[in-house]
Formats: sequence, C-alpha cells, structure tokens
Amino acid sequence: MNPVNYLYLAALLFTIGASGVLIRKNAIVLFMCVELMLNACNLAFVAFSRMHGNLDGQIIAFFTMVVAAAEVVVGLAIIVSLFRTRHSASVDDASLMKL
Amino acid sequence: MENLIALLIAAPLLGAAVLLCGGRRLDKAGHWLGTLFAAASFGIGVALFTDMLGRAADDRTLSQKLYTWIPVEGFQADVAFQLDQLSMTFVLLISGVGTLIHVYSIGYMEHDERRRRFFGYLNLFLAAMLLLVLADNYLLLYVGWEGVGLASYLLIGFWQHKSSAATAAKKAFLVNRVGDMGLSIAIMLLFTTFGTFAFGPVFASVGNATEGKLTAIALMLLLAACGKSAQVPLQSWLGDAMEGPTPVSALIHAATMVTAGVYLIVRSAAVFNGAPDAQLVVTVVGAVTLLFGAIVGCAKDDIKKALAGSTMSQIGYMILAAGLGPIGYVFAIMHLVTHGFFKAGLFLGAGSVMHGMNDEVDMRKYGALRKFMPVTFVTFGLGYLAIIGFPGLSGFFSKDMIIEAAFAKGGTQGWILGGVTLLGAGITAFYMTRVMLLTFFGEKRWQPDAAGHEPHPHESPKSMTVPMVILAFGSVFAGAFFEIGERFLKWLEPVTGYEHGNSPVSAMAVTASTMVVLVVGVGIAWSMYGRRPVPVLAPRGSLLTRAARRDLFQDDFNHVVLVRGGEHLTRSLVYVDHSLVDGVVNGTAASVGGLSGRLRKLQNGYARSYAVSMFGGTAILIAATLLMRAV
Amino acid sequence: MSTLTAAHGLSALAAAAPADRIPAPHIEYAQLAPTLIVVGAAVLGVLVEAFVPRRSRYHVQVFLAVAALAAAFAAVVGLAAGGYASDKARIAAMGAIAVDGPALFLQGTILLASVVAVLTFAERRLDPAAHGNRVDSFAAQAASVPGSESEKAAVKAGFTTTEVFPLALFAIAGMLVFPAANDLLTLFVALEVFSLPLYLLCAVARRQRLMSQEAAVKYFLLGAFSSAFLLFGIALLYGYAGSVSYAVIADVVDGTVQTVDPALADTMGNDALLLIGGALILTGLLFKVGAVPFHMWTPDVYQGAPTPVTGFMAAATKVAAFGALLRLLYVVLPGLRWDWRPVMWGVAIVTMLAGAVIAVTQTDVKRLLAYSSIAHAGFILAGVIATSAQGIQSVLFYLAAYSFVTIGAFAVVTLVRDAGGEATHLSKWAGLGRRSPLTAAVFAVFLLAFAGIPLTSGFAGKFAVFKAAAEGGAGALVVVGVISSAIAAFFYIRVIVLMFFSEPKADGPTVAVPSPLTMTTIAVGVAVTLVLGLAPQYFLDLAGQASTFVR
Amino acid sequence: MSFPLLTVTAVVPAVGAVLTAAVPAARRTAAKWLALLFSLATLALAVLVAVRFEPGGARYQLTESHAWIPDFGVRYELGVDGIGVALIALTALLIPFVIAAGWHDADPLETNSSRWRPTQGFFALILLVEAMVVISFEATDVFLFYVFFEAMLIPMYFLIGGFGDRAHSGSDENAAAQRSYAAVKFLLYNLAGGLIMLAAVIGLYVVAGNFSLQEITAARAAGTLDMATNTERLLFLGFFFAFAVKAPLWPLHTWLPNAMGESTAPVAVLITAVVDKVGTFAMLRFCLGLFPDASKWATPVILVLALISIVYGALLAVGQRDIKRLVAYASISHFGFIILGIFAMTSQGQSGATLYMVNHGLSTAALMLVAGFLISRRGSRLIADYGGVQKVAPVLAGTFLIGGLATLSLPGLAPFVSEFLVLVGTYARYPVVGIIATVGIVLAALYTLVLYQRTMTGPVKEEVRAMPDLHLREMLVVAPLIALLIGLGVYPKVLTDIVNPAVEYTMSDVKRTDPKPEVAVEAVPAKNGEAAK
Repeated sequence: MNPVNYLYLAALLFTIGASGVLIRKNAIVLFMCVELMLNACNLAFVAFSRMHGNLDGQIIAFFTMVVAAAEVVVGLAIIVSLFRTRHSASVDDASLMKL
Repeated sequence: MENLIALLIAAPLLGAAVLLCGGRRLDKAGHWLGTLFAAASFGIGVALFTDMLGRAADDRTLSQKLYTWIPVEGFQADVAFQLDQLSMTFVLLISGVGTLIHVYSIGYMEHDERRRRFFGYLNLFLAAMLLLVLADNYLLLYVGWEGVGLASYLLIGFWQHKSSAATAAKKAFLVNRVGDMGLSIAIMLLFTTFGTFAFGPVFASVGNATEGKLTAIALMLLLAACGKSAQVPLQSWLGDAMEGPTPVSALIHAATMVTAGVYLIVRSAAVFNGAPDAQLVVTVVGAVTLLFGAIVGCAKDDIKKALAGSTMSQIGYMILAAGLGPIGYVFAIMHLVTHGFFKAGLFLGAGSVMHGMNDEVDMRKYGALRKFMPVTFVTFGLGYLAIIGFPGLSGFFSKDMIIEAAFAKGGTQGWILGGVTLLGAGITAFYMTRVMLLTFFGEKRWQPDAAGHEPHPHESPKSMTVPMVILAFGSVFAGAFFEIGERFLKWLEPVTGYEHGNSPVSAMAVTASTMVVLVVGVGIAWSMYGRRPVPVLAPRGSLLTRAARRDLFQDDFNHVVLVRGGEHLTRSLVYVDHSLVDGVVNGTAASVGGLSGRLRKLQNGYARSYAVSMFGGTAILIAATLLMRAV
Repeated sequence: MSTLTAAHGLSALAAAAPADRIPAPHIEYAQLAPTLIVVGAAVLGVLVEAFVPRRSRYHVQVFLAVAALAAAFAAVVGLAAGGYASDKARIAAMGAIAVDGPALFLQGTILLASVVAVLTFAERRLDPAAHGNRVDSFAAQAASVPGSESEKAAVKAGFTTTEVFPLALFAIAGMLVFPAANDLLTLFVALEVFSLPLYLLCAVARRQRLMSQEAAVKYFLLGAFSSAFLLFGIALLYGYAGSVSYAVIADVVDGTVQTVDPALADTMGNDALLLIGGALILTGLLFKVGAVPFHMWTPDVYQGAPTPVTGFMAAATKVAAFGALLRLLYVVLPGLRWDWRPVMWGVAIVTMLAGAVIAVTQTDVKRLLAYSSIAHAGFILAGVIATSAQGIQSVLFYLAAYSFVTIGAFAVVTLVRDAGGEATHLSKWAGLGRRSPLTAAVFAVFLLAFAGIPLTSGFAGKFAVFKAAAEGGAGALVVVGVISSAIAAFFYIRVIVLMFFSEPKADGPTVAVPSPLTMTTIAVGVAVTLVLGLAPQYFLDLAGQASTFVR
Repeated sequence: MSFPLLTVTAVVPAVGAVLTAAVPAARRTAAKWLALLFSLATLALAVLVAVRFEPGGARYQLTESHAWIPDFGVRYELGVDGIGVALIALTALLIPFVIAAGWHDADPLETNSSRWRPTQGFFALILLVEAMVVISFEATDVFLFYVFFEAMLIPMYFLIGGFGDRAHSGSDENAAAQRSYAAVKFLLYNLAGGLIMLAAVIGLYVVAGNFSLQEITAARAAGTLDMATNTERLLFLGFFFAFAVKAPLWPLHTWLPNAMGESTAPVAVLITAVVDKVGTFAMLRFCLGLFPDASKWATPVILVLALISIVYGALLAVGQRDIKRLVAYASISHFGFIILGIFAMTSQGQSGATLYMVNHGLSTAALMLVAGFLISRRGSRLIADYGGVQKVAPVLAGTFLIGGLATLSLPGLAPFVSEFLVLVGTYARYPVVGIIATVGIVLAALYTLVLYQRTMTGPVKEEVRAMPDLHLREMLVVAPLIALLIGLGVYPKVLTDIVNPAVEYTMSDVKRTDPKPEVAVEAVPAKNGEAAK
C-alpha cells in the first residue's frame, strides 16, 4: 500500500486529536487527545522513515514515546492535584485568572 | 559740544532711576530732585542752543554716536543722536515746559503720598521724549516713541486705585500699540528698501526708491503718528487719558507727547515729499481730526475733556500743515510750539481751578470763578485769547500761517483745506469761549462734592501760579517773536525746507476772514452761554451735541466691534483649544484604552479558548506561508 | 545526550549490517561541559532529596545549585576563551549539538540569569516564619490539598519543597541545550526537558495555591498542545529532507545536497511538506516565545506561578526559545527566507501592538509585566527578522539586557506584601514611593528600562534591534515598534504615577526587608540595567563576536 | 588632551544632584544650600565657557571627542558654537534663581514619614535637569543629543508631578489628580515626539552611517552624502515633530498650559525658560544642519504654524482665568516668534531667534517667578481673586509690571531687540508673514496689561489687604533678572557678537543669503554721517 496513505491517516489522527483538545472539557480526555496527536506524529515518522529507507524516523518514534511517558507523569501529577483541590477535572472550572 | 547731547537725556533718566529705585527715604526730597534733573536738562539745552546760534545756518547739525546697538549683518542699529534745529526746538520746548510743569506739580501733588514716584515718572517721560526727538535713526526713535507711551501709561494710570484710570491707561497704551505697529512696519520697509533706517542715508537716497515704496513707508509712519497724536481713527484714547493728574495732561497730552506725530512727519519730510498720495492722506486725516476734535470740544462739560478735544483739533491743524509739504512744515512746528505754550497754560489753569473746586471737573458746576482765583483767570484768559487766535497773540500768527498755507496748496484741494481750517478756527473760538464763560463768568453753580464739602474756591499756591504766568507770557509773545522777521522760518528752513507756494487769496484776505469767523464763533458762544443762565444739569441737546458728547460714537464702535468681538473670539478659541486641539489627543488615548478593554475580553480564562487561538494562529501561519509561496 | 548519540549509532548500524560490534559514539565531553555539569548537579539534587536529612536539604540544594551554575558558567567562559565561540566553533556530539558563538553567548546569559533567579528561589525572609520555620515561596508539600489537614501538618512539620532546585536545574539543562540543538530531535527533547520541570514549578506556590495549580494546568496543556504541533512539524521536515539534522535539511532546502536518492528526490519536490513543517515548528517556538497569537498562556501563567519562578521563566525561557528560533531560521531555513519573513513580519507587528495595547488596562502587576514581556517579544522578533549578523547581535544583546531587568522586576514584586502574601494588585501599590522610596525607585528604574528610556539597558537594546531591522530593510517594523513603544510607555508611566504621585492607602502593603539573596538579585538587575545603558559597547562586542552560527 | 571644560560643566550639576539627594532627611536646609552652591559653580563654569569661546574662531569650539558605542556609530562628541554658548549661559544663569525662588516649595507638608525626602529630591531633580539640558546644548553627536533630549523628560516629569502648586486653580477637581494628569500629559507628548524622532535617528544612521553632526553637515554641504528627497523629508519631519512638541508649536502645545499651571512657579520657569529651549535650539542646529533642503521644503507650512502659534497663543492668553496658564499661552505665542525667526532663514531672523530664546528665558522667569510670589501669598492662581495689589505691595507690583513689559517686548528691554530682529528678518523674506506677525505685539500688550490691570490696579480686594511686599530673598531673585533684561536691552552686542558667526554657519548650511536692499544708498552729504555706517 502506498505509504502516503499512512501520512493521510497521521494527518487525520492529528486533526482529530487537535479538535479533541479544542472541544473536550475534561482535563484527562484533553490530555489523551494530546497523546493522540503525538501518536499521529509517530505514525508520520515511521511512514517517512519507511519512505526514505533510513531508521531515524523509527528511532525518533521511540524517543517520542519516552517523552510522552514523561509528559504523562508530570501531566497527571498536575491534573490529579488540581482534581483533588477542586473535585473536578474540568479545565473550564479552572478559570480564576482571566482578562 | 556734541558730547552734551547724551547728557540731555541722561539727566532726567538718572533722575527717574534715582527716584524710582530710591525708595521711601527719598519721599521728602523726591520732588525737588525731579525738578532739579529736569531743570538741568533744560540748562544743557539752552547751552547747546546758544552754541548752535553761534554757528552758520548750514553747520548747525550736531551728531553723537554712543555705541553700536544691534549689529546683525546688514542690520546695523546705533545708539546715536542728531541735534539739528528741529530737534533743538523740541528739546527747548520739552525741557522748558517740562521743568515748569515739574514746578507746578510740586504744589499740585502736595497731598499725594506717592508724589516721589510721580516725579520719577515725569523724569522718565522727559528722558524718553528727548530720546525720541534726538535719535538719529528710526529704531532708536522707536525706543523713545514707546518710552513716552510707557510714561504716559504710568501717568494716566497714576491713580490706579480708580478703575477708570487704570482702564484709561490701558486703552491709551493699546491704541498707541496699533500705531507702533505702523512704525515698526515702516522700519522694516525702510530696512528692506534701503538696507538702513538711519535718517541721514535714508533721506539722502529717497530718490532711488520707487514712489510706491515711499508711499507705503509714509502711510505706515502716518499710522504711527495717528496713534501717538490722537488723530482719527486712533484718537479715542486721548479723552480718557484725562483721568491722569492735570499736570500730566498739560505736559504729555497737550504740549509735548501728542505732538510727536507731527515731529515724525516733519522729520520724515524727505520721504513724504516723495509720496504725494501719502501727503494727501495726511492732510485729509488732519482736516477730519481738526473738525472732529473741535466738535467734540464743543459738547463736553468736563473741562479737561473739552480741552482734550481742542488739543486733538489743534494737532489736526499741525498734521494738516505737515501734510502740505514744504509749504507747511515750518508752520506746523511753529503752531506746535505756540500751542505748547497756551495749551499747557490752559491745562494748568484748569488744574488750578479743579484744585480750588475739590477736583470738580464739570464746568456746569463752576461759574463766576474770576473773582476767586484772579491769577488763574488772567493766565487762563490769555491762553484763551491765544488759542482762538486773537490778533497779536501767538495763536493768531501760527494758526493764520497754517490757514494761508492750506490755501496756498492750490487747486480745489487748497480751497477745501483752507475752508476747513477756517471753519475750525470758528469752532475753536466757539468752544473755547464756552469754556471761558462756563468757568469764570455767570453766577456760581457750585455743588457740594461726594463727601458733601462745599467748595471754597481759592487761588493756588505760588508753585502753581508762577509756571502759569510764565506760560501765559509765552502764549502772548511767542507768536509775534517767531513771526517778526520770519525768525522761525529762517531757523527751521535748513532742515525742513520751505517753499512759499502760490495762494489764490492774499494773506490779508485770509487774516480778515479768520477775524470774521472768530467773531462769529465767540458771538454764538456768548449768546448761548453768556446771556442766559446755564443749567447745572446738561440739557438733552441736539442730536449732534449728544453724538459729540459720546465722541461721535467712536468708542461705542470700538466697544461693539473690537471689545465684544474680541471677547467672543477669545472665548470660542479657549473652547476650541480645550475641546478640539486637546480633545483629539485625549480622544486617541481614550480609544486605545477602549480597544485594550475590548481585546482584554479575549483573555477569558478558559484554557480551551487559548488553545483555539493557538490552533487558529497555526492555521493562519500555514496558510500565510503557503500563500507567500503561491504569489 | 548519550541516548541521542546512541540513536545515531543505531542508524549508522542500520547502514552497516551485519554488526559484530557497536561503534562507540564520539562525544566531546569538554565542549558539552556546561550542560553536563548542570545535568549532573540536577541528578545529584534528586539524590540529595532522597538521602540528605530534611533540615539540611535546603542548604545543600542551594549550595549545589549555585555551585553547579557557577561552574557551568565558568565552563562556558572557558569555551568562549578557547575560541569555540569563533574560529573553533563546531558541531559536537555527532551532529546533535552546536558549540558556537550564539550557543555559548545564550548559555552564558541563561546561566547568569539562572543564578540570580535561583537566589530568589532560596529567599526565606519574606513570609513570616510558620511555627518557627523560615519559609520560602513554595508550598510546604505540593501534594497536599490546599487548606487540608495534611497541608497544615506539613507546614507544622516545617516541610519545604526543596525539590524546586533540582527541577530548576533540569529546566536549565534543557534551556542550555535548546539554543544549541543542531538536529530537530534534540530540539524536541530539549524543549520537553525544560518545559516539564517548569510545569511543575508553576504548581508549587505557597500562597494562592489554586491559582498556582490552575496556572500549571493551563501551561501544561497548552504546552503539550504546542509541542505536539512542533513534533508534527519535525515529522514533516523529516519527511521532506529524510533527516532531522539541521545541516542536511538546510542543504536539501538550498538544493545543494550531494546524494539524492529517488525517495528524497520525490519528497524534495513536495514543498508543502517543507512549508507546513516549517510553519508548525515556528508555531512551537513562537509559543515558548510568547508571540501573538500564541501568547494567551503567558498572562495567566505569569500571574499564577510563584513569583520567583515567573521571573525565571520570563527571562530564561525567552532566551532559550529565541536562541532556538534564531538557529532554526538562520541555519535551517535561510533558503526559505522569502517565505517566512513576511509571515514573521505579521507576527512581530501583531505581537508588539497587541502586547502594548492590552497591557494598558491591566490591574495586576504580574499580568502587566506578562503583557509587557509579550510586547518585548515583538521587539526582539523585529531584530530576528533583520536576517543579518547585526540582527543576531542585536537579539543576543537585547535578550541579555531584558532577562536581568525582568528577573529584577519580579524580585521587587516579591517584596511588596500584605496579609495575603504578595500584593500584586496595582491599587495596592499606590503611594509606595512615599512609604519606601528606595524600593519604588528601583522598580521605577526597571519600568523605565522596559519603556526603553535612554541611559537604561532597555533603550540600548531597543535601539540595537530597531537599527538592525531598519538596516535589514524593515523600516515599517521600526515605525510600528516606535508606536507601540509609545503606547507601552503609557502603562509603565501609570505605575510610576501610582507609586509616586498618589497618596498611600491606609491599609496599603508593607515592603518586606529581604535577605542578601534577593538583594543581590535586585542589585545585579539594577547594575546590569545601568551598565548596559551607559556603556553597552563591551557587551555589544561580545554579542557581535558571537553572532555567527556554525553549520 | 586639553581640560574637558564642557564635560565638567555638565557633570558638576549632576554630581550636585547626587550629593543633594544623599543629604539626610532632617538636614533639609543643608540640601538647599548645597544645591544652590552647585548651581552657582555651574554658572561659574558656564561663564568660563563663554570666556574661553572665541567668536571669530572655529564653528565648534572646546570640542571633545571619544568613542562611546562604535557599534551604533556613536561618539561622545561635545562642542559649542555661539548659539550653544548663549543657551548654556542662560541655563546656568537661571537655575540658581529657580532654586532660590523655590526655596520653600518642596518643604514637606507632613513631617511624619522620615524616609520620604521631598526637599532633597526637588533640588536634586532640578540640578539633574540642568545637567541634561547643558549636555544636550553641547552635544554634536545626534545620538548623544537624543539620549539626553529624551532622558531629561524623566526628572522633569517627577518635578511636575511630584511637586505641584499648592494654590487652588478654581476648578473643583482635586489638585493631585490634575497634577499627575499634567505630568503624564507632559511625558507622553514628549515621549511620543521623542520616539518618532528615534525612528528618524535610526533612519539617519541607515542613510549616513554615523551620527556626527559635523561630519554629516559637512558631507551634506559638500554634496558627498546625498539623501533621496523623500527620505530627507521624512527624516526631517521625524526630527521636527519631536522639537515642535518640545518647543511647543501649535497644535502640539496643549501640554504646556497644564504643565506650567500645575507645577510650582520655579518648575514652570524650568520648563518654559530652559527645557523648551532645547527644542528650538535643536531645530536650529539639527533640522537645518542635517536636512537643509527638507527644511526649505517645509518652511511655508512651518511659517504658517508659527504664525498661528503667535496669534492663537496670544488670544488664548487673553482668555485665561489662571495667571500661570496665561503666562504659558504667552510663551506659546513667543515660541511662535522664535520658530518664525529660525525658518525665515535670514541672519536677522536667526540671530533674533537665538536672542529671543535667551530673552524669553529671562522675561518669563521674571514674570513667572513674581507671579509665583504673588500666588504663594494669596494661595490662588485665579486672576479674579486679586485686585489693587500695587497699593499694598508696590515693589511686587512694580517688578511684576517690568516682567510684563518685558513680555510685551517694550523697547529698551531685551526682548524688544530679539523680537524686532525676528520681525525684520522675517519681513525681509516673507513680507506678508512679517506684517501678520506684528499683530502679535498688539495682542501681547493686550494680555499683559489686562493681567496687570486685573491683579494689581483698581480698588484693593479684602483678601490682599494684608499681603506683604517682596522680602529680601525674593528681591534677590528678581532684581538681577530685571537688571539683565535692561542690560541686554541696552547693550545686546555682547550676545550678538558671539551668536552672529554661528548664525552665518547655519545660513551657509542651508545655502541661503540675506535678501539685498532694493536700492543703493547714497553717501550722506551732511556731517551727521556716522549713523550711515
């Protein structure tokens, strides 16, 4: 199958993730959407790596996973502490600071 | 010898400095010092005069350069003086009459606690006036010109606690400033035309300038003259100027300062000779003012205002004469001098009367004063006879000369001017007789003053009467002295030039007709004020009378057009400045604030809307990049 | 780093199969010393948290951090002196890291700024002591729920979050790599390495913890969001050039690449990959820079984060991010100049104006400074756009000048306190000049520097960037910049009016007397502001010598 | 290297500022004397500058030149021409009077706050302003000039906003608000002007490659440095805008009445008599020197604006109810004259303009300071609150009158010389403009005499009946000013001699020569010929 299709898929996933970030309220879901975007990137990397016939893309994909994992650690820590304080994971509730 | 010239000015200037800066400790001796400095100036004047007589007629011009005043490239102004016969005449008149009036003031201002300052101002005036007549270039003349303006401002407003006085002073200064505009523009014109504004070079090279230029310069000079000499249309200030102490009116607003305009024109003879149209305008101004002043003089019940009207009219004569060109210059100056004597005398007389009548000025509240103040009566009477031109007295000669010269102008112009001067002579006779009758004849019409004191008329102290007597002498004999052997003519002719002109009517005829109008004028006056008693309250009077009382509505015009108009203008401008000019700026600031307030709302605190802006921003960024490539 | 070089080793391996042994990657430890020192210190810091008893942790951590930063700075100076900033500039770590003028200059700036910032982290005299324990501006126990029993207990026990120091060190390490990164993967990793600790640091304020946590959440989510964009951009560029190495991509963009295999030829033809990829990477960097329209996190985060952290972020992050931006635009995408310059023009203009205009109506000091930092980002972008050596020089200088003013300003903000901690609402600053003239005067100096009044570093920097922009043919930018400076002047002046010309309020805040730590920070800030304002030449020279990128 | 006289002249007041500011709060009087001492020292140095300056010599003298910021093409270049000398002298001369006049203006109302030291600040700021003004008169490097041109706004701003006039202005808004409004307005107006100039300064660098006034001027004259017409015009406008705000020229003037109205009289003098002069000075030195062609191109418009300033300012002065605002509007009118003289581009016009700067400084100082003494006695700035003062305080009234007469440029006083030179210089090239401008002298008389009449003459108002006359300190402030006004009116040569050469250089910068007289002048026959020369 033409590797370009994987790119289209990656783009699609990325867009879905992005729009998810824009429309979902729950911080966790929001965060999952970001992860989805990262995975879309991974897919793109792998696809390109295949196209170019070098392994850099695939290796970068591994790095991305590591980074994503690190992000999860930090992110969840923050979100959980927020949740424990406010008893809500909705990002829209966290709007003390505005204007 | 010429080094004395500066001293002429220095003496009174020093006096002014000493008196004004001296402070209270000089209050005792102030008036004597002032008089002394004035007298000193007069003395130097006399010395120079005798020296001048000693020399040949063509070698009588002295000049003294003190230092270079304003040097900027082509623009070179010196502080330098020029003393020729014309200046000499004025020097003697100014310092002479000035000294007399200083003496007079010693008595007149006796009870004023600010007498020292009064004398300081008088000295200041003398200095400025002498500078005016001695300057050898127009810019320096300008300094004297404004200097006398300042002195007159200070002296008119000397009794500042009276609002009327302060206002009158301000008015005088402002109206004069309008005239000064003329003088400064004239100087600019001279500078651009000749590259200099010193008398000598300018007069030497008027021939090279176009008549148009000369006319412009001449007209500007005339404007200046109108301001200083209270000629129509700038005459309105002189009447109000009578708010000042009477000696001031006598010295400044009768004898000397107001005649500066005449000096200016005669001094600039060369320029005017090159500009016939301007000369015509001068004569017209003179003629109009002559009648204007005379008519006003007829209607005023305030003795000083009546005299002021007369002054205006007499100066009208001089200006007219000066406008006639070489035919008239000499006689203009001659009348100026004689007028200096008798008008000063008349004012001092009036002052003496007021002195005796609790400063009452309304002639209708005088009457029958001749018995109570004989000296005043006699001196005033002589002055009266002199001004109406009673044969043999000085006014007779000088005015007669002007009338002849007016006719000698020739042509219809000559006839008209001559007629006007004659008519003026008649009216003069009328209003002066009126003043005379109202003041000294008839029965008492005295009224208690505001404080309720009955006036107890009494003769004034020696310090006041002596100057009056001296001036009376002048009024009687000056004319004859000048006229016999045409002394005055020979004296001034080298400076002003002279041509006899060709009068259509003989001198005798002129003299005769003047006599006639004189008699008629006196007769009418007597029939109106001599025969029947005079009402204390002025009757409503004819339309002309009422108009004349209001200075022929000239002030009302000023008030409506200039004062009211100006007030509206400034008020609206203040509004514009605040609302428009400032408003625009504040508006911009406000709009930025408004914009800021609106943009702030975008920062609504919701993380997701921030994400939206990022997402949108990215989209735009990508689109833009692609677009850049596309185009 | 090691992981990264391993990556290249692996790719090399893939080239040369079958493998009997793994070629050891070649690492120039000396040239990477600054970063390595900081990373090592950070790791040590973690161990300290684990093993050193609580009462002495604070001192150990502070000492460790300051010592490490100082040592790293010394290393930077050594490298620069060794000529690595000019003739010996090179690519290190198998193409991952560039050691050249801009990198060293920016690393030096970041390290110095970090030193003074860490000093404010360590400040413990401002808040009243709780239960006899001196407290700093960080939560006793970030994990405990605000206002809960556990928090009270933690406070009583005198806990303090000394983890902030290793966190800061990790962030600094990331920042050091960021402007030196010479391939896109390193760029991405460095970005995350310095972002993640910052997210945490935002969350651990002692006072107003709700706002602090909110700030952290916003920063984290938006940050992750933007890094996703960045990563996708990297993917696309990788797809375009078949490599993530700056040099290779640059060659491909210029078309000067030597070996073109068919796949590469195929993707090379596809400019959309290049343009969209470049735009996405720009997005990621502009987010960190705080340029409009990627700025919206800035005010909230600056306001919510603990003020020392805000100062640190505002200064160091900007330096690192602009460094990376410069390298990207000058090394990777110079061939694309005619595509990105107009776009950056737009961004710069919008950023300058929006930052200045919105700041006019702010009522909170920290938010005000946030918006002013946005406006300043705009000014610096004007210098970036110059695309000339002067441009680089001016940006480097501006960053150095700006970071110290910023840290100083935020340090002053920590001093003005009332019952509820820092009194950041402007209304409370009324009449401060009467109460404590010195503090107000110092803050006024910083404000004037922000406003770019002559004789302050702000003016020198502004002049430098505008001059570079004008010479670069961006005269219009200068005019816009001048206009927005005029608008910006308005609100800086407003604060001064407030401090000096309005009567002090009865219940106004008091000015705490800080320990030598904060005093040093402020003093350094003032000193740098004035020195760079009066005699900037020496530093201009430094920046000038450091203004060539290695490729 | 010779003794850096110019630097020292600028540094001394700066040092004085620092020391004054450092005086402890309690030792208020010491601070005052210290400030006065340093201002006098500066005056001495300024006199030394004037003495060391040879009118016939090089264009810029006592020059100093050191590298400052090579990367910006900026040098620390100082040098004075006649114009600079005159204005430095004026500045150094006025500051001691400003300090002496403001002796008690900054005494703290409440003594409770010990750390707050307004007095020290007040006098330190004044000295700081002096230092900056002096150096901007000396700078021959555009950038150097710009730096201090901008920087001096800050101390001025604190002087206006921090030490307001305590007299009530009639309007019921609270004084503090009005004051800070005035201060902010002052700062934003000038800052905006300055920033626009900054753009032009950068532009100039891009075009010329350095900032040295002498080099650029020389290159312009030699034609080796040619700017595109539009570039030059834009740069000119950038510079001129800043100077026109500072000067101020209609319609950029509205900050001045607020600033002068709200600040104390001495500060008002500092603004209008000293700081604003930098604007007109810079027009003469920088606009004409750097952009001769553009200057000529813009002349018609500028002349019209100047005319408007003259008439408009005078009319608004007539309409004011507040003494200090009246003086402010009068100053606007006078600045109109100065700008008129500068752009008439004749020797008389420009020499006149320079003299005008000095004389206006002296006359406004005299008038404003006396007005300040008056206001401080009655505690009101409203003209309507006064009347008959001359009766109770004759000396005050007298000095006030002399100040007023100087303002209406009465012949014999210094301003007359400059005003007439400006008029004649303008008329020589633009007759109509010259004639319209003369209207200004009538209006000047109007607002001055109206002010004098309303405040000093007429029946004595109850509130002023107990008003004391000028006391010694005040007399010591006013007397020298009056003496100078008279002295420079009688013998202005001392100024013209040093100013004229500088003006000639400026004229050659713009390649203009005075119009020749229309007709030849004949030799004078009589012996009264000295006057002809």
